[in-house]
Amino acid sequence: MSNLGHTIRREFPLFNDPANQGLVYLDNAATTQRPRQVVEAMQDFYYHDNANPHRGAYRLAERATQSYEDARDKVAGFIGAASSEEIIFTRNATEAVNLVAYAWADHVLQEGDDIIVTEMEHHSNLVPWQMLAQRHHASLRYVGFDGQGQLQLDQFDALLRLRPRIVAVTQVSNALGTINPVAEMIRRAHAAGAVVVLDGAQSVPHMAVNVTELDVDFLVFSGHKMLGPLGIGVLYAHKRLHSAMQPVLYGGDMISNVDYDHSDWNDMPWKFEAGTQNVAGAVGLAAAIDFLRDLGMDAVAEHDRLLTGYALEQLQQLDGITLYGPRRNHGPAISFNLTGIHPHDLATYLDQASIAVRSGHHCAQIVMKKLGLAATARASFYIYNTLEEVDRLIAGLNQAKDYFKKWL
Amino acid sequence: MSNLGHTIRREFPLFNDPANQGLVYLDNAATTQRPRQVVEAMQDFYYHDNANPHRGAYRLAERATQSYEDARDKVAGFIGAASSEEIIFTRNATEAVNLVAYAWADHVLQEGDDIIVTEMEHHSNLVPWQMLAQRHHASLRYVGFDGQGQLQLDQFDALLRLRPRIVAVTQVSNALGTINPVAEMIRRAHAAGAVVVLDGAQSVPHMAVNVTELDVDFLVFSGHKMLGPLGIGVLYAHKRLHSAMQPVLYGGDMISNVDYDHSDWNDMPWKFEAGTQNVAGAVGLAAAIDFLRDLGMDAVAEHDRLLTGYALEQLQQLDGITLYGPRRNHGPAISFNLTGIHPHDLATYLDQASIAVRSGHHCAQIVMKKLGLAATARASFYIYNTLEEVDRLIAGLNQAKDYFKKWL
Amino acid sequence: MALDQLYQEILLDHYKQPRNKGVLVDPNVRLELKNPFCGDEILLTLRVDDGVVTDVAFSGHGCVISQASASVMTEKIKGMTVQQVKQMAEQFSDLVKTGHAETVLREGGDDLDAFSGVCEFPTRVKCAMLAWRTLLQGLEHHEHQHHYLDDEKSRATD
Amino acid sequence: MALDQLYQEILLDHYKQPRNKGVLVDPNVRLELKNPFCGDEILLTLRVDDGVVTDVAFSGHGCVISQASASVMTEKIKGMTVQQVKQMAEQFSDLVKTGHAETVLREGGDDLDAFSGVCEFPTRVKCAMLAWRTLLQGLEHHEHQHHYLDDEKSRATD
Ligand SMILES: Cc1ncc(COP(=O)(O)O)c(C=O)c1O
Ligand SMILES: Cc1ncc(COP(=O)(O)O)c(C=O)c1O
Repeated sequence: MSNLGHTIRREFPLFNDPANQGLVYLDNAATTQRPRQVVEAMQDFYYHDNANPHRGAYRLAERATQSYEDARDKVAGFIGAASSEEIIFTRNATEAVNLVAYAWADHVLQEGDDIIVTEMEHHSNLVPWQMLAQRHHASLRYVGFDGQGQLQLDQFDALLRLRPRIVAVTQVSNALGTINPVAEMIRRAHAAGAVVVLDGAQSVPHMAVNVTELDVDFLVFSGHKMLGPLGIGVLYAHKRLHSAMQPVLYGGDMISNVDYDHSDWNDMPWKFEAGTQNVAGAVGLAAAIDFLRDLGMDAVAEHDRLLTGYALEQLQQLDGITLYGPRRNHGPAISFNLTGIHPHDLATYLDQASIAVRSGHHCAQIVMKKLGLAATARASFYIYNTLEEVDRLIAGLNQAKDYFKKWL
Repeated sequence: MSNLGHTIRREFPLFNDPANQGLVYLDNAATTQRPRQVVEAMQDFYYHDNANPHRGAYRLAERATQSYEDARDKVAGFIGAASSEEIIFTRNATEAVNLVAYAWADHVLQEGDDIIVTEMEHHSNLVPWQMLAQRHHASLRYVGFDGQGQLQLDQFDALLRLRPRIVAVTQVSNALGTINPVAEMIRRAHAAGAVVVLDGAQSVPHMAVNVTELDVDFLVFSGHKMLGPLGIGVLYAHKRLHSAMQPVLYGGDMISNVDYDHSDWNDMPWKFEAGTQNVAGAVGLAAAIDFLRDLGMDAVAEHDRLLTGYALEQLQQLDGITLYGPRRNHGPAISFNLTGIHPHDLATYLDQASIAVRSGHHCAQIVMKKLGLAATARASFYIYNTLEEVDRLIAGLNQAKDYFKKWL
Repeated sequence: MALDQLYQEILLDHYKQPRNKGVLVDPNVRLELKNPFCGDEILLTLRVDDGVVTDVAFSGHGCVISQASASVMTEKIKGMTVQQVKQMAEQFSDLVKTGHAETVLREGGDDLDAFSGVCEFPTRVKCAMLAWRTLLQGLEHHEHQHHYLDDEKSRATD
Repeated sequence: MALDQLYQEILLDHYKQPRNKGVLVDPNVRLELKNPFCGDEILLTLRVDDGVVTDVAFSGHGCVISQASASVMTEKIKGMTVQQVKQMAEQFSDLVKTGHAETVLREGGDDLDAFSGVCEFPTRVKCAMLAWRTLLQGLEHHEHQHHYLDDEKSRATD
């Protein structure tokens, strides 16, 4: 198990590039690398089956359509959706959240309604709701988190008493590493009559997520954070919401009939996919799912846990470190700071040692405000990382402390 | 010159696939095939430079950012934009039109305003305006076309007297093959105080288009119709419009500051690019532009003209054929019907002879209504097509006539 | 040649002399559907009395496959119960997708069998199914309405 | 080591003992900017009298590069004309992007030269430029306002 990182690395050509020799890539929460299986699946599509899907009466177009719809079926299976109709392809998780806001929420929200988010949301699952609230004079309410980065569920319960229309919450935080008890939260939200939008950008890549078991209303995630290509994301929309959803982007396949003064729409899910779609992206995402399934999502989660546990243990021993987020049950993104070293300077130092970590607010400025910080450094792991790489990180941090000593 | 198709074909692996042996691909108005240079550019990005752009303080992220912004510069140069700020990456042309509607038009349109479109628009440059008009109780007005598929400019002039807010027009029709006099139309529209949205989906791939010379306000096009990848498109927005444009999708890079109750936006063009972008797609589009520039857009246009001219000449000689669109100055998409053979049956027959043509309404149902048709067959050419392939098409049509004789 | 498997003589017959072409004067089921990708349209009118299809007609335009399929369908379903119709639709769908079909269709006989070649032409499955999809949706609306009326009635007598 | 080129001793000095840190009591130029990608913030206050920067202060927080750059900048521009400041900003931008700079900067002297190592770290260019971008935008607003006031005045005397 601890060897997963070693054995699997070979499949990722980026790590074999001489220019990236010795690279310790620890920015997986931002985007992952791609195994050759994913890139080759896209290449195969372009070199053998490429055509504009859905509309051609010739065989090549049929193969393209099949590739696209097979990818949709694969996504549906991967997250346990009841039907492929519930899978809408988007550009990324961000667009998927916005689509929920424009396609559904704009049609049901009323003045004075409440929308619940949490203080640990990524901007992508926060600002769309902020703007929605502004458009409808609705109230945006925040569930806070405690010193361990855990959501304050008593606040959540109190807010549910307002009978909010929408609850938008992330399953795993990219800034704190918190894994939220979303199954329970969904149950309570539903009991209060709310519709739940789950941000799976950091969960779907790392653990088995089953929308039917969760009984979630909407789930969003991005292909590029789970070995898949850039430019493809997913909105899962439970069938019960379909009739209340209206198209947002118009043109191309999403249409069934156009007349001079009005038009009619195609069926789900195509009515939300306007214009020529990123078929190669969907094909690449399907290949990524195959890759992850071959490993098994439990093995993926186990590897994350191994690395994260070891990293937390080692990091804690560094003098002058502050770790943000939970002590236990920590997701694979670890935010921290070293006293007196700005995370930006730290990242530059580590980069010179070929260690790629993120520094900044991680698109979670509310988290930073709450912690009274401008920025943190963040190391985030995935299947190709190894325990030795964690050691490299720790060594790098020790050297950085030494280097910046005189700046303190 | 007449050999361009032959020499260039080698660079397109799809044509070398045994499964596609002898394939005559004549559905280029729907999507083109990709040269290996484009697919390899994307692969190179994934295998050497992949990271989440804009936000990382490490070198890999810097290379990713550079790749993305270089691609933007290349697009700007290709269409003669004054600055890269004017280039917004989208998923496709369809999304780009919708973005104009939501980001700009929704903020300036007033009840009773007029919007001019033409009867030959693709649904993607029609339905967004139809819906915009519905939202604002504005009037959508159509410029008709004559028996030769030419816009009726006298109608256009008459409509301009209403001092419309918006004129949306395609430069080249995908359904009729008409090449519209857009330079002159833009001049007249500006004189009437209108803002012009130009649909370049069928022009940018086929001819030199210079936004500065045209002085156009907005231009949209898709990468996949010009040798580039699926999942990447472009909105050119003239600088003079920027201050009136508001973001549509929220989250990720498009933000500069987030607070509990409000947020501020990043600068142009990023403020319209929410979430992680399709960097590989942009890189692939840049490679496609390099490929086209190496050929020279004049050579591309010349090759189109050669094939289109020859095809029209040959098609005219077929008994029972009806050709739609202009007699002369015809773009590289040719719509036609054979008496008594439904285009869908015709496409199936041709497909059996490995000739891929499109049949249907080509997402231009108003054109079909106007012509009193349900559908046409369409052959559309690009740089890798040859005169021999036109001969194959003609032979195929003759055989089809023979095959379906008894069904007449 | 595969093409001859698609364009069988029986289809030719139905295409040239479509059965039940037109519009019923007094239908209680009426639905128009469009194949969004080729523009083909069909208008189906039916009379369903006591759960049995007593009359049916189709109009519209389209390719050989969609027109012949509509013609064959109207011929087959007349006199059938709604239940039987639904079963046949499912079997027909299997047939055009896979080339094989179950027993009910066997009883339906030769004219339906003539669509077994469609499975080699996946892009044409939609054409073959257009009339049947219209039929199923029309019947669904009808049942809905029916139930609704029943409900109204029962509530009225409450 | 390239890192030592970035983190030069002179920067250390400015970072540990920032010059002109604080907020002016009576500024006529005031602007706050944020580096959206790292969260660094700077608040710049200036007095510009008759086209000359007579006083300046900065506050905020950020990395070594952005803080040292702000400190050096405030030291350099005091006493300069707005025109000179703009020229220097351009030169400085060249310096941090390419490692080379033109004559004006030479006259500016050693402390600015210490930023020549930034060019090896493209992701840090934004840090080095933050204070200067804020300055330029602040001056632009000021001029705008100024012109506007001038216009008002001339209209008033018309
Ligand atoms: C004239 C025209 N406009 C717009 C589009 C839409 O392009 P896309 O599907 O790439 O968004 C097309 C392509 O079908 C087109 O031909
Ligand atoms: C929790 C979370 N939500 C949403 C997103 C947005 O993903 P994308 O940029 O792919 O749209 C991210 C990625 O940064 C994330 O970490």
